Amino acid sequence: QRHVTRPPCPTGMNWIETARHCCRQCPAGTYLSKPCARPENDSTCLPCPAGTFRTQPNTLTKCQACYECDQQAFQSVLSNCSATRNVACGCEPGHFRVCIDDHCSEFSCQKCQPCTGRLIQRPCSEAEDTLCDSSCKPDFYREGDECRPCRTRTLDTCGKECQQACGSNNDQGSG
Amino acid sequence: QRHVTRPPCPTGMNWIETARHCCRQCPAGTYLSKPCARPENDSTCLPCPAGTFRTQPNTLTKCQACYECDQQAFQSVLSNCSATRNVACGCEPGHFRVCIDDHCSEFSCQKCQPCTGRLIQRPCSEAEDTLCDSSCKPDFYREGDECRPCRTRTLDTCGKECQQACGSNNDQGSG
Amino acid sequence: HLPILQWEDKRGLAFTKNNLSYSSNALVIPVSGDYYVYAQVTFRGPIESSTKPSSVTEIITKVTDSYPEPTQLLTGTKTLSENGNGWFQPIYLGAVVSLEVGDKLMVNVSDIKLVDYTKEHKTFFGAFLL
Amino acid sequence: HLPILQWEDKRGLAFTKNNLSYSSNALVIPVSGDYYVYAQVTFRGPIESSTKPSSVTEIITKVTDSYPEPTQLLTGTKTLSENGNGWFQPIYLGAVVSLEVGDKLMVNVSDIKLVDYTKEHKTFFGAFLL
Amino acid sequence: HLPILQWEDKRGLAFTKNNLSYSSNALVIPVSGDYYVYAQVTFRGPIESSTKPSSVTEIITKVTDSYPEPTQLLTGTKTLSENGNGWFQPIYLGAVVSLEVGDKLMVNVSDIKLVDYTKEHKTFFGAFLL
Repeated sequence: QRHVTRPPCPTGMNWIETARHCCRQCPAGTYLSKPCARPENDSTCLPCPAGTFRTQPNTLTKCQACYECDQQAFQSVLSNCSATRNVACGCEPGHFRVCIDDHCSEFSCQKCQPCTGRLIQRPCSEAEDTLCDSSCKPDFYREGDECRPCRTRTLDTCGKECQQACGSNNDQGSG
Repeated sequence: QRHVTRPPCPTGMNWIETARHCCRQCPAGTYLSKPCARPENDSTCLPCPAGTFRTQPNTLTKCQACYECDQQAFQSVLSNCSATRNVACGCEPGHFRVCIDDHCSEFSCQKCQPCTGRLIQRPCSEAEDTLCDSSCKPDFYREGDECRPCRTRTLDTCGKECQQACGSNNDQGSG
Repeated sequence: HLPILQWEDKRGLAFTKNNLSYSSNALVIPVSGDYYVYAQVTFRGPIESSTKPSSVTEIITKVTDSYPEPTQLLTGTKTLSENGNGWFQPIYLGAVVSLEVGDKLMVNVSDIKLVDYTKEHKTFFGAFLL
Repeated sequence: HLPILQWEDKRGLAFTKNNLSYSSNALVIPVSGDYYVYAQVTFRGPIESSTKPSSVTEIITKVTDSYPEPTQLLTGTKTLSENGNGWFQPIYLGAVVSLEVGDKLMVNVSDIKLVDYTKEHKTFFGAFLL
Repeated sequence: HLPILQWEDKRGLAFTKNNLSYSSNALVIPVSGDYYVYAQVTFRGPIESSTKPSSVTEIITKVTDSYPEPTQLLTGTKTLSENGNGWFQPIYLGAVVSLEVGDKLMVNVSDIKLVDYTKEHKTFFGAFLL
């Protein structure tokens, strides 16, 4: 099979192997249903069927299938798939994005941490988890890496730090 | 195609299906470029191209591709690939071999442990990690499973064991 | 039986040819012979339901008029050891099987909710006559 | 060398055709040409022997009269991170290789005791001429 | 886009035939038709760079003159849970795709430094016309 190098097509046109000549590209959002009979004529372009898209001018015989957002993994649709654009997915409220690879082509949505008993330094966003204050809010005392409300303290659980935070006045304690 | 059982070839010769007779084997480091016209004639043998090898006499039409040492995983070349021998890989200095399977056909190279503050019972080798003495060196005290220099001890970190090892004489301590 | 996966057979990369057709979740065999049958399912988690699965399974099965029960042709089972948050686990299966005209090929999975259906190039299923 | 798996070549889904025959643990190539060769081995544990393997390996090898040593054609090696009790790990391999009449194809594994031989659709081996 | 793997196409087990040629990191399609395209990449670690990857990805992509962007044909993504020292993770992909003469097939990976390039039977790539 003689491997003939194809003559380059003028801009806006692509070589069509079956027709063995150049044809005008179909605009984004459409695909090549029938190649032009001659380079001067128009190609027959049809709109991408529902659920498919083409972002660029092309001479492909099919459109690309839209991705879907992973609703079961807390993803939400930022923008629907259109004839010229793939679907865009984000995270449901109360979740933030955890990239699976450094290109973030895959990501999972994780629950934002609640910062119980702490002040919020930076609220949860699409890209990052909530940043909690390291110290406990007033009327809360620290136990391990948790902040507990003073009212739940008992005589034997209320160590040095707890007394400092909640005051040693026992009648306030539920103990 | 009548499946004829092939007559065994004399030693040093192999059956050549395309020629339908036996031919002399090509020596190690070469491959069979053209089979002998008749069993008595010589086969045409060519040397293995760079990057390939044959360790044994053969009548194969290609040589085997050399392996490569995994430089990114701390492997080093013990001996380069030659026409008659595959590359041999070991571990870079300061690393030892961890076999991935019990035939050690795959292995990774792991950093030798430094035995800080301990005497070395057996130095790190290609096959085994350094074996550290269980007790600490003089002028070192134990803390958890680490050995710390006496000079870094402070009043409150220097427990019973530390005082035994470093002496209780405070002026030596940095505290 | 394990739940059966549904497939897109027209849009994007999907296509059926040489009379191999797709109907009610199955590839229908048009001509008796030996086929190379293959499928990849990408599983992913976690999903809402709290319980973390200990394993995922993909099975290519055959249903035939000559036998009331499906026949398991190819099976891939993998236990999961990812603890952290997001996990992905692809399972690919492929082999030659002898099929009769009218036989139906389907893909079953241990848990449909764990199947990553979001991108056509991550989960796919096909067959071709040798 | 690594232990060689034995295969069933007649019962159930197993079959040999077009002169591709199975003898002494190997598929024997009847006609020189390019073949798509494939095999899946499902490994599983734990088994009685105490030591937990750190990895499993499957290798499709070729033995030929023209060379005294087997040639490794395809290799799948997976380290195991399952800690708990039962674990499963399938390894699938497949590719086109050039073979000569009389060549023998075999499947080697790192540890025969870890191979799940219980179901024919979990561990299988085959080849077809292009 | 993700880095593209380079391949050996002459030495050892590698070969190209029936006008399927390899140039500038891609298999070039000589004749329009349906091809079974496959690739296995063995990933391994750890490597010098400190960060331990949380996942590895292999993608077979198609580049064509008819469209300015590459099309992802097959994708295998696996999260890693091996903690210890050495780890190995093979990913195999294979399926039938419709290709036009002049189309180019390539293999992209999430991180080239994690690819085990040391043995030809562990990482391979190929295609054949049905």
